[in-house]
Amino acid sequence: MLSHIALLPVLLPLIGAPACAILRRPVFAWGFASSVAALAFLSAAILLKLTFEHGVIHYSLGGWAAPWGIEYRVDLLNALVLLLVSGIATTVLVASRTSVWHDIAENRRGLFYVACLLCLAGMLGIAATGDAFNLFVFLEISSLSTYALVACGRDRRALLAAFNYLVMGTIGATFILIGIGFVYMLTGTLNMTDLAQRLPGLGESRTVFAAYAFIVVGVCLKLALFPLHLWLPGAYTHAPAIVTAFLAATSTKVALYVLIRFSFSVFHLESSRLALSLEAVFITLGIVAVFAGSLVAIFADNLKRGLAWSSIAQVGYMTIGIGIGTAAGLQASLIHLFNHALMKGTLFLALAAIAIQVGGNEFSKLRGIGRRMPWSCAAFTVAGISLIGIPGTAGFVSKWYLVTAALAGEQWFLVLLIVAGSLLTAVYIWRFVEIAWLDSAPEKATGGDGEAPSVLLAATLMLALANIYFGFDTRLQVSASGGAAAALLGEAAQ
Amino acid sequence: MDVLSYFNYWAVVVLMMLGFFIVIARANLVKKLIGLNIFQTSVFILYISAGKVIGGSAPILSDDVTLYSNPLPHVLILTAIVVGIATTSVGLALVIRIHAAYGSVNQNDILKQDQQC
Amino acid sequence: MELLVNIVLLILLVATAGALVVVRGLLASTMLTSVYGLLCASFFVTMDAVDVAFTEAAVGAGVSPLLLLLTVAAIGRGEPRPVGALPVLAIVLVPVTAALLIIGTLDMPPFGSPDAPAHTHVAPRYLQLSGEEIGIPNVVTSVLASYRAFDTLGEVLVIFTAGVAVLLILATPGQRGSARPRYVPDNHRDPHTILQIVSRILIPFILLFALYVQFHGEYGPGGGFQAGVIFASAIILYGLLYGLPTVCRVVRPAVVEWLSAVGVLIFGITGVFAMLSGRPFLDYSVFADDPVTAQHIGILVVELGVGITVASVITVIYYAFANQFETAES
Amino acid sequence: MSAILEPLSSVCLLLGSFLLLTGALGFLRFADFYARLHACGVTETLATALIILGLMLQATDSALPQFKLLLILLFVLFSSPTASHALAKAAWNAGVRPRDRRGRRDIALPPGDR
Repeated sequence: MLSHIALLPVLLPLIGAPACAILRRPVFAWGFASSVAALAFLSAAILLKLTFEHGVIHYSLGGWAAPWGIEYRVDLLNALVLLLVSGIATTVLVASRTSVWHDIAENRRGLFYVACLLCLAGMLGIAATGDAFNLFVFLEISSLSTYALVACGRDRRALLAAFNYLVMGTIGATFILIGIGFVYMLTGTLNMTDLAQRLPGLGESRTVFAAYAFIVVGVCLKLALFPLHLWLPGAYTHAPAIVTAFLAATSTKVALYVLIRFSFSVFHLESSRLALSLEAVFITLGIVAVFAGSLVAIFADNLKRGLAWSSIAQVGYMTIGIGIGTAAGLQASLIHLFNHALMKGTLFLALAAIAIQVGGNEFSKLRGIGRRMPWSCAAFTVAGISLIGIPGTAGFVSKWYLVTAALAGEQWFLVLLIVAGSLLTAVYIWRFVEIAWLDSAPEKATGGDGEAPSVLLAATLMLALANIYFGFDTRLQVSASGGAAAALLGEAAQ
Repeated sequence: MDVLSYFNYWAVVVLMMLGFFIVIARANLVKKLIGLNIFQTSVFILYISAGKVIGGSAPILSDDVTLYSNPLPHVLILTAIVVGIATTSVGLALVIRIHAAYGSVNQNDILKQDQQC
Repeated sequence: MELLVNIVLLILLVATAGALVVVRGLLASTMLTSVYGLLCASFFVTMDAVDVAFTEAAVGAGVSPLLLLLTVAAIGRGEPRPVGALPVLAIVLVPVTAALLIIGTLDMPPFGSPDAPAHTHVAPRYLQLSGEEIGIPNVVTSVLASYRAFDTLGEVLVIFTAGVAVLLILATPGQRGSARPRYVPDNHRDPHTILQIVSRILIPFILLFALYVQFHGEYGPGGGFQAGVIFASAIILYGLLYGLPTVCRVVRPAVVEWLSAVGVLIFGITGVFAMLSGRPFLDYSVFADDPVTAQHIGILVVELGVGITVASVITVIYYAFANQFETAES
Repeated sequence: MSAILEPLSSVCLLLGSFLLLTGALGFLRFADFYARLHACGVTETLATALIILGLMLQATDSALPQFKLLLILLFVLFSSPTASHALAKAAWNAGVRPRDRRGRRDIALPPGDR
């Protein structure tokens, strides 16, 4: 089975989803989906180990050699994203039971898990494939299931949020399709490696420029990079708590992976004449995203909405890393991709636990919640500290590498702005800390009290601990992202 | 002849923009989906035009044909059409639920209702 | 001459799209969408894309207007409204995108040139070798079901996802996703006698045609997807004329839901078979000693999976939508 | 053989196209829904039949295309009048009543119907 390891993380949820649809009882669906995700995680871990040892792993689907058939081409970057997505999915799905039973009507729970598995299969498929069109197909699998998952929210506003997401997501996907069509017309191939070899031969073609522009705009819609972020706050706020935890930790990360893959592996961003202006665009939009996102997050009266805007800000940090344009910048971006998934996973899982107990995430309902749910709130606080970037947490590692990369690129103002952004983060995290821990609880406690259900709590605490662990032991994300960044820029330099 | 050789592509651009305009400018959610449909279909036309070889025939092997059009874009667009109908059906399902929840399918009305509460 | 037809069809398409911008009523828009789909299909025929044309005719002129109609039936036609504020966003964004697209077309290979890179790099192998490697005349089917079979698995998964998503969104509380059949046409006041008789004559032939398309896909245009849509259309026709309870008694919703998953599993397990013998996923060579026969078997099974999933998902979606229609009425 | 069939086929095709054109003209010019439906519904069936006949006369060298065209013809003969019938019925049920050019009622209506 080891020869199929490159395919297994995708194949398991892909076959698992229809199999899950046949199971009739929701509890079985939950158990089945969790175990499928866990197996995918396991195979992704083995895959990462193998890519560390042997470098790139190729897998020709259907036995047809690329570029005629579809090829999976897994290097460190793919393996890291696969590991991250499947790991978060496993944690969230295992933890999901109480929250899903709380949020979703009984007759929908089984289908809910089928949709989760489909979404997972889609995202893993995007992260593993080496074929541009195959990427589009799996993008649509993950998007369609995401729309349905978002629409499952209890509030009717979830429906409109899902619809807006559907419209913008489809425009984004169609833009990507246009871009792929343009490069196909110019090169005759869809295989990414083959494209990378044939595109430089075309010189300064205006069609290549347009193709790249369409793909970047399309991916940035999915990534929710600043002016294209409009779908995100609504979707994250009104989706069921578990769905938000899952999406916030994975979907933007996969979109960022696609952006990096197309920019550096396919289009050779840094060796082209456009590089300078595009890098400026990424940095500018990143900075605007950081400040706009953080400021809105500070004034939000719903904590979940605040964190959604915070996600927009954090995406800004990642694009700044890309914009710096050096291997160090790219590495910082990838490290933040990894760490941010841990932070937002923890934060939104903690919110899911709180939502079960008090029935919402408005600040007005959270007064004194720290006394009633000490462990969940502690996990939230730890992840919040990590989000700010205080030493001893994973977030510090991200910020450290980002600042170092900015310094190495002699972009002093960036350092200043990154630190200022962290201060803004501190403000909205402090708002929670103040209300949750320092305010006294209201006289009449709303909803039930006591701690979150044990499985959910355990998963949240585990992710919170991961935030601390990866703040000290940085080997995994640093070596994988370092290798990936070097490979990305090395490929382009050839 | 030069204009003719780009006629298809420019027709695609016009179609795409009409679809895009409907998506952005119309407040009715069903209209938005129809616009999205045109927008996607125009991309299909782009791909299929790119696959045409003048003088070629349909890519079904036969002894008395020597020149075929390119089958690869056809395969890709078959998949893309399925994606399009899948998106439309999910979107329409959402519209029905939105209508049940708000009593309207006009974006402006719905936003107004949300602000009130 | 071919070029002239091409130009006329494109102009008609642009005119239809323009009409869609102007027209406000939802029913008229639905009809125009159907016209647009049919024109598109005709255009694909002139571009030699017969398989795509077949699919677009079934989907663009058939299924998607049908779903639109069911939606309009559920939500009402909507009165025409006066034009609101000037859509500033649209007026800014649309020209920018158009300009980018026009820039993109400038360095493109001219339309129809046989020397374009797309016709000289990957595609020639399909045209030259698929006769020996796969042994079936329809190259589109060869690429679809063998060379790029994984994309097709993705496509089947997309349609399966659509079914799951629609059920998840429209499921009414108190039942497990299945349609609760309620819609009955008002037969006492206004019997659909003529329509019912004609449909009773036609439905067996529609089903027969679906089977023909399913198994003839290797030789001519057609295949699992198109066959699935045609098969579903027979069920839908029956449902429209005899009412949801009757059609649900003939084709049970639970069974259809189950079948939609089974189709995907047939496709997936076909691929896993190869893995068990140490070959890559979806490598059909394990099915027989002779590679061409093996490809034949593989393609047949895979297309069957596609057909089952497509037919059942479209039926599932129809049930879910038609059920909403009645919920809105009552 | 083909000396007779060729012109015959052309005549069929031309006549069919002409009928379609008159149908379209009637559809655009006639006064009310029913007259318009009548114009295209009636002409379409015959026009399609003529065009298919013309095409069948073109492909005399093999039987398969002719057989397929025959099936299409049969299908059209079934479906086209049925579609016209369904449209007229739906219109009547929706309350559309025949009018003349000046918008006056054209026929006597059943009692109780406005």
